Amino acid sequence: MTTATADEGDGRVAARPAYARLLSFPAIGALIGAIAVFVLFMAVAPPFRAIDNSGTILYQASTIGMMAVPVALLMIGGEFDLSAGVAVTTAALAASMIAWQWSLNVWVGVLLSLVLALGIGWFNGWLLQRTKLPSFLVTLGTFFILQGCNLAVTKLVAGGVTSPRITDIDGYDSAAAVFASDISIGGLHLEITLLFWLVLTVVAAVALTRLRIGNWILASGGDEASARAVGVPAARTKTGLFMFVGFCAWLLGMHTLFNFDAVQTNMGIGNEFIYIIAAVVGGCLLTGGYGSVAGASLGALIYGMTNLGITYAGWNPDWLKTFLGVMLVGATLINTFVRRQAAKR
Amino acid sequence: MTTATADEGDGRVAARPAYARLLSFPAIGALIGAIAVFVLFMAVAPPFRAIDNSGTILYQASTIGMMAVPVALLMIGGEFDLSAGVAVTTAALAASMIAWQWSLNVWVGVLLSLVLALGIGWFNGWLLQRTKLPSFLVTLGTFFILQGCNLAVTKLVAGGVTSPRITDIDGYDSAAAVFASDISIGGLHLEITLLFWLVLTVVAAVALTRLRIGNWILASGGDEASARAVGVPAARTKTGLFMFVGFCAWLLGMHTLFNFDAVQTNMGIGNEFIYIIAAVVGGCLLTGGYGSVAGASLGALIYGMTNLGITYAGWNPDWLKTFLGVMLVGATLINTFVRRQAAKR
Amino acid sequence: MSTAARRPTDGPDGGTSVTETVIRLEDVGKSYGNVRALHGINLDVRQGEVTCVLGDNGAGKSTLIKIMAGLHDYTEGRMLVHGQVTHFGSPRQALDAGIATVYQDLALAPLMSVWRNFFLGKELHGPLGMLRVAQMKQIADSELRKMGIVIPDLDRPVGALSGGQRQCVAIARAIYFGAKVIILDEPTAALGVKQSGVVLKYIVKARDAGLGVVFITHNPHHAFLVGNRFVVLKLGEVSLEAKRDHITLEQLTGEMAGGDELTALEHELRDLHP
Amino acid sequence: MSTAARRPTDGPDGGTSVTETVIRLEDVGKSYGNVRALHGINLDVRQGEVTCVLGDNGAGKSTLIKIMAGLHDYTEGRMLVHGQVTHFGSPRQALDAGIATVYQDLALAPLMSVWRNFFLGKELHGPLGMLRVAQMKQIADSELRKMGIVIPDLDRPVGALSGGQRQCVAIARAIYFGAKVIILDEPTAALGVKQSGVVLKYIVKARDAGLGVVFITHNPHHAFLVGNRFVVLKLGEVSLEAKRDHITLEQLTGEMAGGDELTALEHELRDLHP
Amino acid sequence: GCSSSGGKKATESSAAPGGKANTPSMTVALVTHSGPGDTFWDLVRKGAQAAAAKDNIKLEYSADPDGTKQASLVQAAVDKKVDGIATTLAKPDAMKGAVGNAVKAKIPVVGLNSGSDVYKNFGMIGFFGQPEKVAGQAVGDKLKSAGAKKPICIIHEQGNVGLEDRCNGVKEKVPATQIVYVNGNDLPSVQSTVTAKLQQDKAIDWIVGLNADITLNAVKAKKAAGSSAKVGTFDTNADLVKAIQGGDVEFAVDQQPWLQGYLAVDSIWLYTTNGDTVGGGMPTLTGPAFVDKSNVDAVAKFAAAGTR
Ligand SMILES: Nc1ncnc2c1ncn2[C@@H]1O[C@H](COP(=O)(O)OP(=O)(O)OP(=O)(O)O)[C@@H](O)[C@H]1O
Ligand SMILES: Nc1ncnc2c1ncn2[C@@H]1O[C@H](COP(=O)(O)OP(=O)(O)OP(=O)(O)O)[C@@H](O)[C@H]1O
Ligand SMILES: [Mg+2]
Ligand SMILES: [Mg+2]
Repeated sequence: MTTATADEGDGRVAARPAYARLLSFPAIGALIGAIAVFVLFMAVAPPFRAIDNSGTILYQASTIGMMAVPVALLMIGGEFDLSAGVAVTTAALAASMIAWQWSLNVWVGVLLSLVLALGIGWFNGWLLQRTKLPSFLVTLGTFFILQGCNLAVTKLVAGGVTSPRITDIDGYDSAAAVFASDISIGGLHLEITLLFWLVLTVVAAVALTRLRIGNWILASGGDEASARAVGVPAARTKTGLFMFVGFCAWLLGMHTLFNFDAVQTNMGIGNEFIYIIAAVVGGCLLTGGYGSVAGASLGALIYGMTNLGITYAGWNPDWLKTFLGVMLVGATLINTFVRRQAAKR
Repeated sequence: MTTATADEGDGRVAARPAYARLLSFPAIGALIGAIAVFVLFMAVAPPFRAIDNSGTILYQASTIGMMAVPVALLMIGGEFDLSAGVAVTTAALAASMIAWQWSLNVWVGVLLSLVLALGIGWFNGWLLQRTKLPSFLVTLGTFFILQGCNLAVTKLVAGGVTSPRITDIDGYDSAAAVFASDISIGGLHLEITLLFWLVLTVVAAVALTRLRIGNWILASGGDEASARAVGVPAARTKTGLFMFVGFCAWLLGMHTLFNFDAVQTNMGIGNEFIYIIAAVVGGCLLTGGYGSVAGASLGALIYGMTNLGITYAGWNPDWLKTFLGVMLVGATLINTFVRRQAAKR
Repeated sequence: MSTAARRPTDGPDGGTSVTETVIRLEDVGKSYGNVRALHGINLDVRQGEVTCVLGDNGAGKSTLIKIMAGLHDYTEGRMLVHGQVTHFGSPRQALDAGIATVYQDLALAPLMSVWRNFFLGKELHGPLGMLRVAQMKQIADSELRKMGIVIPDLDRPVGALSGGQRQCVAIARAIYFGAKVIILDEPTAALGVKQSGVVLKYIVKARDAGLGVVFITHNPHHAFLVGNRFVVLKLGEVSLEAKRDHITLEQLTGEMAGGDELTALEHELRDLHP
Repeated sequence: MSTAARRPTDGPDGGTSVTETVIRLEDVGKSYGNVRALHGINLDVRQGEVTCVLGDNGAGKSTLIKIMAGLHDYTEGRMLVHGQVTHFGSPRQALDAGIATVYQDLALAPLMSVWRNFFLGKELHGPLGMLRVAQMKQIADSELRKMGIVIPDLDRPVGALSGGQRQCVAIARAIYFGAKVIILDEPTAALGVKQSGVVLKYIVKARDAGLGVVFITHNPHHAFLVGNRFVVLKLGEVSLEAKRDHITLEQLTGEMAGGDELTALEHELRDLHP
Repeated sequence: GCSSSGGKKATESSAAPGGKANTPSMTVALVTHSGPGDTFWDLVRKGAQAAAAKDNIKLEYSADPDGTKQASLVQAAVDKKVDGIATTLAKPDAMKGAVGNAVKAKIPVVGLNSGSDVYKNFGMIGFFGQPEKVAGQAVGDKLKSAGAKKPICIIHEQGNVGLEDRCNGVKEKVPATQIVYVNGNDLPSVQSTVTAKLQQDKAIDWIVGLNADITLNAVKAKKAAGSSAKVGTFDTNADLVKAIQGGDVEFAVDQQPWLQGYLAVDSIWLYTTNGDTVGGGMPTLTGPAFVDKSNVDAVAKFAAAGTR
């Protein structure tokens, strides 16, 4: 009769093969999904192959990715933010209108807009805690409120539905250099948003996997009651996440403002779902507690590649959405399949 | 020392006061929210008081409510359907194009369209079971695919983005009488959708609370693994719910087609969220397993009253969305507050 | 330490009446990814007998019963139900084969009311599928009362019950709906002395009614009170299998605790005591 | 039946050394809506003592400890912590006051890995909040091994552990991080004989280190092995409070089972036995 | 069963366009700010396709209502090295960069529909369309001369610059004009919102819709509300032409979308094959022209064929 005690170890565990270890990296599924989409378009769309053109794809992916990162973090923390799309426009409108209305230095507008964007995030978090409503509803409220404010305030201040021009206000050039510069390497043209995107991805990924706050985010999303019971400040963690969404919305808003010099009041509506889609395609659970930042960024890349790839391939644009739907589900299936294989090893 | 055994009953339970029993009826919160919105607009908007005008509000509420009912049932069963909005358009387009393309009797198109709508629901359910992806993603895929098909197929068949006219095809009049009739009682003008809405609400409410299938829906949404473990056919239940969404989408699609005689291919996009909003405002949990059909219908009424009430009140339309956001969150807060009070009694 | 044979004896037992084997496992094993939770399990579940499965935490008891309940499929060996090699595709199939299970992690929908949970999947209904609500409430209430549990408001969600009350709902349900085989995964763990006694009594009653019972527990006293046959699992393998006549409570306890550790502990604790 | 006084004695105990009262409950009660789960509870938790709380299912044990742990607020009476009337607003405040709790329903995030759960809320971190992952894994591993639990892959999510293994993670964590008072809600319910022994040993060690321990259990044997003071709850009220010297195991068991029911049951079962 | 009336059999297919140019094949990208399935833009696209078919051009159509994404689509066309680009400038600031890149890459670019005031600064070779505000003012004048006291102007997409400009134009001429926002993707919602507005303010005497579908819906709403307001609209389609004939709608401002698409593509062909610049450095206006009872019959035939 076996007399092995548990102390001697559990002989039932087989060593995991090296490739299984690789597969268990959470973003690997999204990576393989992204590669599949990439290979597909490389095959069918000749302009896709030109390295110079990847700047266009990366630009679109980066503007989605900059928001997909905080939205994914928030989803891992168990909450949604439906106001993420319009908050970008709010930030841009606020910066331009503050500077223009009182003829201030552009930077004053930029900084006050940051305060506003963080304030919106904080407000979302506060309302969530106070009302104990699901964040879907709370941020839906913020979404509508901001949408109305964007339109009404702009009409009041600027008299139209476009933000006033600020190109000739002091500080414009330095702000544009910070938020909307670009470089060309050979024929490859890269916008600064790519840098923002990469930095945000790395910072958020490190925070999630290697910092204490990451542990708190995972726990708050996985089981809020349990997290609170062992002393995790779940409320503050979540408010912090909403404010991070606010910060990224501000950053993207500033880029939009200084890259295009003016913004329309109805921009950004609907983008909140593209961010959520990117996060989910990248493997984040809608129910919270699981996901990866790198995955969300890859989700943004998949979305960007698919969207432009269809154009590059010259497919009938009538079917655009159909292709998009098939590709998204396809990429997610690959992602899920890979993760399941990983779990099986 | 007390020697009471449990068999003698638990002396710790106070009798619930009668009003607490009333309060524990799940839709009561939504009802009070609806009354609050109603009273507000009665106070501020004189045209709101005219009984004749309530037909307009009820019409809007009914077209939302007809879909909010199945969407709520699906949410209680733990799943989303993002394709609910475009499926309405798909049904309408299919019916008109089938009849027109082959010059068939309108009723043939209507019935084949029903088959198609049920098929879409079945497909959603099947894909969900097969891929084991979250329904958010699966139906997002269907959403995009249908959107593309609506446009591309209509262009192929009708050569434009509007469905072909079917007013002079056989059977049009009888179909219009069934799907798009209305009656006037005094000055009050009521569309048949009101009847559809009420019947759907009653049928779904009875099914949820009084039929076996309702038990299965609640269990599948509350804890699918547990439900399966005790032998509930969760997969079939969910597929059935998707098909019910398909059925209601067809019904609303038929009304739209015969009331407006033609539909555009881009109709319905975005409505899926209005349906979800109505369900959530009415007290359905996003995570499934809890909610009420009557609540969802009241949520639709709240949405309709708010949306039109703002117009009746003549408030500055620039702020429309802001008002809408504030009112929705307000109504939901009242709802939640009432339910919490009920739980405390 | 034990004198019992390592394989189940296939012939009829001496002493008890001839019983039919409902479920037979032959060299069954199951892996979760790289974890081999079970390996080489041979086991017979017979009508009119209580088979107790004991073992350390993580020994694989729950995995074993989940295979029999159709929740997981096995990856090695074969399972015979009524003599037929069977792979259950879903718990429904196991239920249809007459195997009812009370899971350790409960299988109740927390937001649903007590009576709805009680009848979940076995609703009483009249014409058109209309639920017989009053009747169902009344049955649920009386069945729970029989176990010594009074839940005053059966419309309360199960999530608001205490841990033990929830356990009782699950057990009462499985027993009420009867079956050929009842599998109970640590039913008494969360229960008080009295409720445990009631459950044990039910087990005996079920056995005497000719059902096969699989009873998983950590409590050798409970096992010894009702078991006909004892299987001890260790690290996913059978380390002891014995009939009641061939083993004493002390041997059973010793086998579970890994020898004399427990007695040593008891002495140790007594010494430590102020 | 019992000879103990119904109220705690306020003066120093004869026999044991003078101990400080950390938590004192005075006529505390708690209602959930129309359910009055607790009423008129008087209880002292002292340093260097194990207070055992026993009682039927639904008697209010978990409710009692949730009040002390800051998870629920009480609705009647008052709670003194270190002599101060206290209402905990959150579990964090209770933790800060030195009260650590192992809940019956666990408080682990199921999708998080074992080591992350072990250190949740008490992460070891270096500069900039960088987690010391290797060190944390190593500590979690060794603490779990001490309890006789070997989890080979600490990166596995807690949800994939067996019921008892999960319980051990929660207990090991509470003990490792120490506190002035440790509250354990049925820690041994899901545990095997050996693991239960280890937990009991830990309880004694914690007591001897001067901590106050509140130990909730259904098992009078376990309670009697380690308890200094026994409180039996019935229908939300204290039905017995006694010091160890004033009570025997038999009395305790009897009180819990509602008199002689248990012995009757045992006889009944024996008679039924084939 | 088969229908004895109506259906496809009863609808004449429009005549195929005539001959085809024998110039070398080229590729032209048409990038608009249309949402999917918009009737107006479908006409623009058909016009462009007609020109493309005639000029031996491969037309690549794409659209996105979001300014930055529309710019990406133009950029993608530049990346693909097409031979010409026609694009709308509804959000000129967003489009500036991408159009600049196209000009830099020596791709001829023409503007259409919106952006008449900026197209030249961007280095485009021509423009075909109707300044929205001017069209709005024209409608305003028409209302004023018809004695309108209290018109409403229905915007079916909140915050859309072009739509706001149209209503602002009306408002400049008739300051009592009120704006009503509706959800343009939901027919019942449009109808009930407009009905509600008419019920709220009985003094409303004119309704201005900004596209044909919305306007037809407003006609229904008018009937439901029992209002006697008159209806005018921007843009036409086959059903709207019938409504003008039937007297439900008084007039439509026609900016000839089919023509916009046709001219935009054709002008690129002319520029490439012959160096012509249509408009001679000035925007070519395709509107505003009014369609009303007096001239509707001339338009009706083409509307039915789907080119007006
Ligand atoms: N959230 C809640 N809402 C309403 N009633 C509750 C809630 N939690 C517990 N109760 C009720 O309060 C009473 C005491 O519950 P408690 O969980 O404290 O019992 P317990 O003594 O821990 O039982 P067990 O031994 O079964 O764990 C029970 O009747 C239970 O149904
Ligand atoms: N879903 C799963 N994925 C991976 N490993 C699992 C899974 N479920 C169980 N295991 C592992 O399989 C082994 C056996 O688990 P099982 O739940 O059968 O134990 P048990 O005997 O029921 O223990 P306990 O008495 O603690 O309930 C354990 O090591 C456990 O960690
Ligand atoms: Mg187990
Ligand atoms: Mg308890």
